[in-house]
Amino acid sequence: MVDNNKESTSTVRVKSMIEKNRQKQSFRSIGEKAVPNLLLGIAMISILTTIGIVFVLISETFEFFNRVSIVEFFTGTVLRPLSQDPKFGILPLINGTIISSVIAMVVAGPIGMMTAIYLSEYASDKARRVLKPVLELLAGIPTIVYGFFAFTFVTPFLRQFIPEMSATNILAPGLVMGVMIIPMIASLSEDAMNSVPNAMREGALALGSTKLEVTFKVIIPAAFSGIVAAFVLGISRAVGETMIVAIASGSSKNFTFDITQSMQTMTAYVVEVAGGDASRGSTIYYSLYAVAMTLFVFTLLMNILARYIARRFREEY
Amino acid sequence: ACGGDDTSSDSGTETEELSGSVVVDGSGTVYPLMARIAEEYMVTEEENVSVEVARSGTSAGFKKFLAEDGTDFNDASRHIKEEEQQMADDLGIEVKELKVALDGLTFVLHPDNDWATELTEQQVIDIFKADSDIEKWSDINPDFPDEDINTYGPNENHGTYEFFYETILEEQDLKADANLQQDYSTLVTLVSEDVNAIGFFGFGYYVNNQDQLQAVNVDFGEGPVEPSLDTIAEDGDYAPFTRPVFTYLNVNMAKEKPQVKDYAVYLMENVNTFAGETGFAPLPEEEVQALVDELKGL
Amino acid sequence: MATHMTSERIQKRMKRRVALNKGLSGVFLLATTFGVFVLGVLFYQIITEGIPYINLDFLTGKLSTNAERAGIMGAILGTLWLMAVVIPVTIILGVGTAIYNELYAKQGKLQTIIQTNIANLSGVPSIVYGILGMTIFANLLNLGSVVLAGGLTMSLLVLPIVIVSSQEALRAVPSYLSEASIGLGATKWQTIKNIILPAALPGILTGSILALSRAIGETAPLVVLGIPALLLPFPGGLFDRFTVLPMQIYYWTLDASLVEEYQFLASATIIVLLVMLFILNGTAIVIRNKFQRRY
Amino acid sequence: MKFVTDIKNTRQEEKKQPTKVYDTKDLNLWYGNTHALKNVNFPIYEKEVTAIIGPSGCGKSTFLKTLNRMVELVPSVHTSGTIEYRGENILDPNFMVEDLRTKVGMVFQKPNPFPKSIYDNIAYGPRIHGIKDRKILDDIVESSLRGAAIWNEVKDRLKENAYGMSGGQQQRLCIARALAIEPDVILMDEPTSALDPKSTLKVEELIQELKKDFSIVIVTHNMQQAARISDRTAFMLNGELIEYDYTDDIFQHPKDERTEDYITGRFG
Amino acid sequence: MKFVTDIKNTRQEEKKQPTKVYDTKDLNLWYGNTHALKNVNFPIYEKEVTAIIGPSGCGKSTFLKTLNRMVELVPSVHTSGTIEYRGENILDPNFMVEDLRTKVGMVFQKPNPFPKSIYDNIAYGPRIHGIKDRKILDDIVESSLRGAAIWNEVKDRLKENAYGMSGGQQQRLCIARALAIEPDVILMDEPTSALDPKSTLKVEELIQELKKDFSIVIVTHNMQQAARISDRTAFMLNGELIEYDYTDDIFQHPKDERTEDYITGRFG
Ligand SMILES: Nc1ncnc2c1ncn2[C@@H]1O[C@H](COP(=O)(O)OP(=O)(O)OP(=O)(O)O)[C@@H](O)[C@H]1O
Ligand SMILES: Nc1ncnc2c1ncn2[C@@H]1O[C@H](COP(=O)(O)OP(=O)(O)OP(=O)(O)O)[C@@H](O)[C@H]1O
Ligand SMILES: [Mg+2]
Ligand SMILES: [Mg+2]
Ligand SMILES: O=P([O-])([O-])[O-]
Repeated sequence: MVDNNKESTSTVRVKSMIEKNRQKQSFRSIGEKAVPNLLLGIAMISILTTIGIVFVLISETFEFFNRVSIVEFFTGTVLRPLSQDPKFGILPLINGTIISSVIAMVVAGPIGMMTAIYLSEYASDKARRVLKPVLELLAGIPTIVYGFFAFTFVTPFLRQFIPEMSATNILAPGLVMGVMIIPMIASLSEDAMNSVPNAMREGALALGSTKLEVTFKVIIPAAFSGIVAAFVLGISRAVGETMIVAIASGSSKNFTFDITQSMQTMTAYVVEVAGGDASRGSTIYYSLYAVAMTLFVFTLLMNILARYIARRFREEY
Repeated sequence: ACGGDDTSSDSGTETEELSGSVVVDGSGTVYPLMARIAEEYMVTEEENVSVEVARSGTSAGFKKFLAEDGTDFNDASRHIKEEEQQMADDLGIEVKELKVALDGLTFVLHPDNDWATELTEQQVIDIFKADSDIEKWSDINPDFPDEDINTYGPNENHGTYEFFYETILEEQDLKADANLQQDYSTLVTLVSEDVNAIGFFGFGYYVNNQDQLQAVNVDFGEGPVEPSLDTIAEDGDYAPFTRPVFTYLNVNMAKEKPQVKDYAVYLMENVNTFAGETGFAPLPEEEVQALVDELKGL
Repeated sequence: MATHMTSERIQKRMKRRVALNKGLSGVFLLATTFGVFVLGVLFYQIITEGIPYINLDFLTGKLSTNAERAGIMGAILGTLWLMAVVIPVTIILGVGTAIYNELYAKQGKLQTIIQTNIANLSGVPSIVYGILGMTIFANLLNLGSVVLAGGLTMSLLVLPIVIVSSQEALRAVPSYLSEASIGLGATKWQTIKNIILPAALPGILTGSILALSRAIGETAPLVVLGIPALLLPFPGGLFDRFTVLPMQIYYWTLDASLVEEYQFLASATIIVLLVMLFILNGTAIVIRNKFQRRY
Repeated sequence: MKFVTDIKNTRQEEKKQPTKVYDTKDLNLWYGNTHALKNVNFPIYEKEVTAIIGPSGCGKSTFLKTLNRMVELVPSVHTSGTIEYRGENILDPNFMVEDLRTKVGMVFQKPNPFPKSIYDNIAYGPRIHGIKDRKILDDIVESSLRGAAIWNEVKDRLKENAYGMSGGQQQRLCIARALAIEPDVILMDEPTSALDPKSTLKVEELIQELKKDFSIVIVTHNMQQAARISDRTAFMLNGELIEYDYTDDIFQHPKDERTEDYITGRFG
Repeated sequence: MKFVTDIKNTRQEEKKQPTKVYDTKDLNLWYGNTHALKNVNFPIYEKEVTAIIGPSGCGKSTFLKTLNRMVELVPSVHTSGTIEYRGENILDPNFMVEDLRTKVGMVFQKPNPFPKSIYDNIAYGPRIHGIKDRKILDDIVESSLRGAAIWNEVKDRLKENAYGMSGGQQQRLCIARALAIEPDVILMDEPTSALDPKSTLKVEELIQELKKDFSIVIVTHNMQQAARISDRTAFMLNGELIEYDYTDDIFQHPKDERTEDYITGRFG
């Protein structure tokens, strides 16, 4: 079954050809050396830009705090950047940011979680194949569209039930932001639940558990860190969301807790100021960096926290 | 964009075909008028010149105008301020003020508001002023609803704010809870959906939204005056709240870039044509013609 | 062994447990369809408002202050130009960095820090990138709000996403494939070029397309860059001023108080933007399915 | 290997047919279009160890999982035929699987404790069945762990996570977990294949112990193991039950040629 | 089982010691802190089949992968001792691994064809070594596929993707791929463990054929297989080489008790 003639003829040829090629194969060593260096160069660009981001933010923020005391910035409840007598208290923005994020999470948390449970534990393959792309679609819609939706549809709709609600308010964008975040929470939590080995499910089912018990007593505890990480990332996303609030929550710098009123978030402040007066050198210009830096640090901390939780509390199975 | 073929050589007025860009920023009040003219210019006159119109507000616009490589025009709903003029001098920018039209500062209400449609000048001022006795509608007249008055207006980026603050309030502070916004559209929506609202902005934003808003007829001492193109015109009855609106030209740019000068001339030749349709009262022809001649001479 | 599992008790409970399971599974399904429902409402609203305004003139016309004449060709071209910058920059930088990180870099503390940093950057709000773009491209390099500045800003924004997803795609190539190649005496780069990259390509493409669609839909960074509200000429090069579909939607939403029809133009523009995104995402899904791992 | 010979002796004595726990009749099972079990007829007797052997993919695990309907977790599965458990057909869709699985415990190839404490692992089953009383739970935990011959090793660390234990301990913990709800039958799918020789020996001894109280079905790929611990052995091939008999007979006088081929190591 | 006996005969005749291809001396290997190979001394002879057996985790694959330095793909690996291949110490950091791996082919446990056409799979090796000529490549593809006894099955579908083949065909394709660069030694890591009995037989027959031209080292967990096809067998346990001898001797008169325990199925 082995054609020996054929093989022996080519044996001599191939072996020696390879041998010969190997001698003169400097071209390979060039590729071997050049490519990693080229790639290193490219990687350095990426890495340097990331360092650049931090550097720009820090240096300009520093300039801002030369002009406005850091204490006033972080404790002031009055934000009047454009006034003759400007005040740069960031608390109204932080307040607006927290409130909108809380509203978003109140929507996205439970619904996202239940969606994850359904997709991971209950849905048939077919249902999952239909529902997941729809959720992905929801996640892929540009936020400007959500902003438009919040402003032209959700607010007018809500005002039928809450007549005293303002035309720009934090509630509608918060709710819409929640819808936007559902897919993220759902899919990350589902990933976490999916990565609990089937052996756990089988073990529990074999003891006579219902699916519900398996989910709540075994799967969710086992995937808990992943689920918490999903929530933290969801919050971070809500905090960083810009266009929905910029369009639908107006630009009042009220320090209030009334969710039917207009409030401004950190992100919306940046849009307002940069869209209007962003001429270099003014204090208000530098305030952009201070706010952006606050946002950056906040989301960074959230991301690190999420990562830490996911790693530190990862169950070993 | 498409460049190449010589489309304007037959017009005879120019020796060379113009291209390049003209950058306009500034007043949101004047924006509709300026955008309208810019579009007309690009569509009918100079295809290859790009006139970009932004509207970050008068004050914000001046900051972009008074900078190296700044904008070519700055639309303004108030006069240039002394410190701004000073800055221009420091930078060596020669600034030319072009008065383009008249605008009436209009106070607007929710359409269902049937009590405050006529107010005196003083009442209007008291409603917005920081330390006044008027907090509720009923503070003006016990027959009015016992509800808080919600005040709205453009933020400090805007000339409209400054005109109101400097000329009408005579530099007394606005109420601290006044809802000041960057975008006029937001203001329109806010007022149109708040029965207890009163807001102010240029006449143009009112005429375009008459179905959602009603204007306050202001009594300057001789009976209530409704703001309209006629009353806000020069020497009209609405005069106390009428203000000229401008665009400021960077003359250095006009000298440097032929398209800027050309556009400036076109602009002044056509302002009166488009003023009415965008909600402004036109200026006397002679006044405009004088500016056209000055510009041609640059 | 003592008996604790007395049968009647367990039987009684069992029925309750099974019923509860059934009931809640319905609730979970309901929650899952909530997203679908909202999507439906959103589409319904946008389509009923926007469809009547979509016609050839709208798609190919220039911008105008007159709602009847307004067209979005400029914004469509601007979006395409933006892609023309974002695609090469992110693919070269993103995939190059991913290959280096995943296949060449020595694992160590520094590498971990870099990896974490990149992953964290993908969670930084887009508005922060806008500020960065404004500082570097508009202010320092004095590019103004031109295609190149917008494109580079967007590239920065999606770069971490491309890097992370490409690294994942590279990692997903089973090690036995590269082992087979190395076992034949292939060098590292030969293995990468001939085996790993082709196998990871669908994953890399899918990730890149999704990142690209993110770049197309983003608005906030461009607002910060100061895109003008009225811009008639079509962009024709990297140094031309431009606008994109989301900016057009933004301005028309804001200006709905100036001219009522602007809201409908915004809806029509949203439809165009969504169609573009669906085509892109659809392509990603097709690629993912067609080249689904055959190993 | 003392205990092995002991068993063989007892086994001979018991050759009077005991009660059937399960009676499988004409069972067919498909995964989608794959016909994984073909006309299987397979009784299982009370308080015996029944071993199932056969090459990889022959359907051993599938059959085992059919006995507590865990096989249904694969959505494409469908079956024909009947499996009677204590006289009731468990394949009847109205049969409540939770009930069945409470009575039929299962031990898997890879030890799969829950990522909880040792105590909570054992208490899991009783708790879902509504037993909340701490004293009773303590009782159950202790007796189950004793039953699985692991009490002495873990009694001082009941609060520790189960994943801190060795593989062999984990497997015995899983057996204890199954014992905690006092099953009637215990199904085991290659329970020692992930274990080292010493742990294997312990589990094998344990199975011998458990036989006194439970009926045990065990799948194994280790023929020596089947020979050591089972009373009866079934040989499967390609989804068919080729031969089923007393273990001694199967290993010493296989009737089917394929059984012989397999036992002598011609394939696998 | 005709061919098995045939081989046994030839093997006896060959008992004159042939040339050593490899000579491993005092090899130690660590994965990080795990000491995976302990003082291994292990010669490998030309044109013989050397089998390595031992329980899971004993270091069989690790040793095999050390022979072509593939083990270095795990970054934490470090070694001591020497492995001489044809007189040169391949563990010397200056030794060019690509060279070594060109001469030492490898076949893995799971068939791992590239996701390319059958033709391109075979041509891959020659191509990376600079052979571009289409005619020569055609030649190589044919002779390698013939050498791996699969030519007739695939000659009409050379352009088709390799993943359309059965597992057994894929494994022979992988062998053909290794043959295409005409190695000196072929290392095989449980090459039949993922295959059905029929394909296993084919591959075993092929190994017998290949022995004429190549030196073969094969790791297997199937002792019958080692007995059937190898000339010498090494038994490893916990990273140590316990016993290494002619296959007949190992299986019939193991010197070490642990070897005997393993061969008689006491563990694994
Ligand atoms: N989830 C599944 N989907 C489709 N086919 C399956 C599935 N599980 C098993 N099969 C098929 O059913 C047949 C029997 O599989 P089963 O797992 O019962 O074999 P086994 O005897 O337990 O093998 P092993 O010894 O490898 O565990 C095999 O052909 C297998 O490919
Ligand atoms: N990449 C690795 N990193 C760390 N330890 C490893 C790695 N690969 C193998 N080991 C360890 O080295 C030892 C030997 O493993 P090896 O894979 O060589 O065993 P084997 O005899 O081939 O086993 P099997 O029969 O299961 O394939 C084991 O203890 C294993 O845990
Ligand atoms: Mg199995
Ligand atoms: Mg191995
Ligand atoms: O936008 P303004 O006209 O108020 O500056």
